[in-house]
Amino acid sequence: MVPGPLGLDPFVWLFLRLLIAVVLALVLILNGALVLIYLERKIQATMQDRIGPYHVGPFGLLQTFADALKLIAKEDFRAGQTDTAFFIAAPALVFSPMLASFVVIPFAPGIVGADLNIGLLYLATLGSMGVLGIVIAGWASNNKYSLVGGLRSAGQLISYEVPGILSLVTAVLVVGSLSMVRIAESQPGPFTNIFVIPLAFVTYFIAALAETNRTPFDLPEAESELVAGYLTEYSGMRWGTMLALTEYGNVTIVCAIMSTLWFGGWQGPGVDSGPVTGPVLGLLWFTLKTYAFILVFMWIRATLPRLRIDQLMSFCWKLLIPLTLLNLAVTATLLIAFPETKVPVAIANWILLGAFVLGLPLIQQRRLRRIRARLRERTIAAAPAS
Amino acid sequence: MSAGPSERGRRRLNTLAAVPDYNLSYFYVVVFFGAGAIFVAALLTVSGLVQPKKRTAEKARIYESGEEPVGPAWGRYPIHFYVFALLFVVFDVEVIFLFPWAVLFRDLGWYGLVEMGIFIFILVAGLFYAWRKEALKWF
Amino acid sequence: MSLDLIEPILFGLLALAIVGAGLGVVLAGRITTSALLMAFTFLNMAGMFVLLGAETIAAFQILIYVGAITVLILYGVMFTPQGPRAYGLFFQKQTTVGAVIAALAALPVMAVAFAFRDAGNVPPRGGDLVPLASSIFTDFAFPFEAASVLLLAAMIGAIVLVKRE
Amino acid sequence: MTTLVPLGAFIALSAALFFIGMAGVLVRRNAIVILMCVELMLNATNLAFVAFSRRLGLLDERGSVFVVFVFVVAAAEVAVGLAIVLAAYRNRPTVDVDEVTEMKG
Repeated sequence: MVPGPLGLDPFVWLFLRLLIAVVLALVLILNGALVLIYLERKIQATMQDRIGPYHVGPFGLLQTFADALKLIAKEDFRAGQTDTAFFIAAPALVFSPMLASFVVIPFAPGIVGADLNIGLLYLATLGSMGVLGIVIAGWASNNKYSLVGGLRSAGQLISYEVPGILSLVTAVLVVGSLSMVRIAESQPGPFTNIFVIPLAFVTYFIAALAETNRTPFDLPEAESELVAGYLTEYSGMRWGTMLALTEYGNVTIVCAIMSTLWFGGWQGPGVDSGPVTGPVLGLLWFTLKTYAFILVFMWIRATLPRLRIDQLMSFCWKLLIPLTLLNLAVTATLLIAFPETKVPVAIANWILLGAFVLGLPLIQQRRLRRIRARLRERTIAAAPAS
Repeated sequence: MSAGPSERGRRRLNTLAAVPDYNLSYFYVVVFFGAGAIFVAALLTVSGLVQPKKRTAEKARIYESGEEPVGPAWGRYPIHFYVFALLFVVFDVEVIFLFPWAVLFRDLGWYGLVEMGIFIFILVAGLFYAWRKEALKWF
Repeated sequence: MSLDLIEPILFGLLALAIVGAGLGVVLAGRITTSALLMAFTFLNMAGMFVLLGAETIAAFQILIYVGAITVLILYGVMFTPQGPRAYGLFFQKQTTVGAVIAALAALPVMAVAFAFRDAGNVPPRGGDLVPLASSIFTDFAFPFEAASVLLLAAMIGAIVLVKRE
Repeated sequence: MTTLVPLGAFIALSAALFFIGMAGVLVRRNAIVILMCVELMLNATNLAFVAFSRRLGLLDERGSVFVVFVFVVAAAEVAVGLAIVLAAYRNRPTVDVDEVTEMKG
């Protein structure tokens, strides 16, 4: 056991540290949700040429706080025909794995809940647990919208988990370790993993958008077609826990994973400067990187329309998964062929990324032409009858 | 994975004391899980204490955009959803082989690469079969 | 005060949860309760693997059993709705015979189980990913390839069964 | 040093779960619950494998390798088993194993 700081007894320090970690994680989630919802509304407003919240507090800063108070004071009734045990268990089932993901995130040099050997595998595992809560929520509500939302959501989440994990494995190939701390430490220079495997980053980014139910993949809660999907029957604070806290918590986690795996996490100028300034600067870099990704998520929400469910599934299974598998194979082959240098991997990855970005419109054009041709044939065939 | 942390990393471990022990690390995980459940329960309890409770027959009904709900939702659904779950399970099993391989693949070299290549090729053949059979269509 | 007894205590709690939830799976009247309790059993079993020092196996256990198989079974439950039925109808005609056979078989095995003793040299906890990988990809290369063929067979078989018109 | 749980306790727990699963397979008539119980039995054997592998010191990691293959088999078994249940359900809307008798000669 390690003696604590300030000469604390190791045994006391052990529990104190655990308590601090749990409280910090909870504060981070609550605070994150409050700040992120405010940011989201302000950014959406700016992009749509509106003002956004401005009544409560200066610049409307206290708006989400007021919303949270309202949610707590709101009645969360439960319809009579719901499946009681499932309905109550679902919010905890989606919240707990999300909270537990924070254990392995390295926030700064030396600041991590627990540096598990299998950190990345652990994160992938917890990501797969979230599906269960959503399916159960959809099933428990005994509502047709909820059930269809739950089924769709399960289909989407489990499908996009595959390319997400495959991209993570590609990053592991380059780094050679599953420990999040080791991964962050392995990218000291300005040449982080993003320069080596950019395609894996792009595929993970797409999968992460889908995993966190963000636009353009927010079908499970599509307000305009499914009311609110699996959330229809949830109201008051039950809804607040399931949607607001969990969604923004998950967004924070995938953005933290991205910044750790591809952008060096807390790495940045000055993290070696001293025992106090080092961690502080590290925390600053980490926060900046993570929030940059979150802002991109919000920008995407303001820009892209929602996909249709069949487009969503075929994009995943027919394009994303073959592409990530190809990327994995190419990366592994080149890493074994040239064990000394990462330059060939980087070149191959940039070429593949270029092919993906340029090829996507071409594939889309061909598909559209085929669909239009089929439609024309059908109208010609139907014309004589009318 | 047996190599210790780097010199720089070790210095940091001494400053802020990461959890050194295997058992303690997972103790943290368990506590975080429990804390999540307790936090949700506490939040809902607090909310339950301050919220109004006026139950009416209308509120107790399932919300389906104002229409009267017809029967329970637990009816028969088309089973092509199942194909995606099935494919996912197969690729999930692939993942449990990929993770150990990714950590060790430098030492395994070409031998391991060919092994994994064959494995993935066979699974991709299955994916291709599903594609041909139009099982990847979502109606 | 120290953490000496934490392992036996955790073992006791996990064992209680596993046996209780396992019995719940068998005895629960609602199939959804059975499914949820099954997932709970798997989760606790992962805790048991962690206690044994096999963290990788524990992660795989959650990834496969909780993340994949439980979802598959929930899909199965959703696609085969049953009308309201009496609780008793969920059990077979030979319930007593089956229970007695299981109990009779269990007793001697449970008695023998406690006879196993540790070998003394307990390996260090955790870090089992690398030895696992080196075993799979060297000594067990053939079963590994056979596994892919098994998965392919399962995939094709299930698609044929489901897609049949 | 923490007190170790004896190997026998793990094996006994594994046996207990195995027989609970076996009782479930013998007793229940809902096909999906029977599949769940088979999964419980497989999981019980996994516990025994891991316990022997970690504590007996004879097999190093090979017991754990076996567990990985059990995962593969379990996934394949559930996938095909549920597909059969769903296909049978389509012919006749029941998951009662006593009522599904079409395969009888």
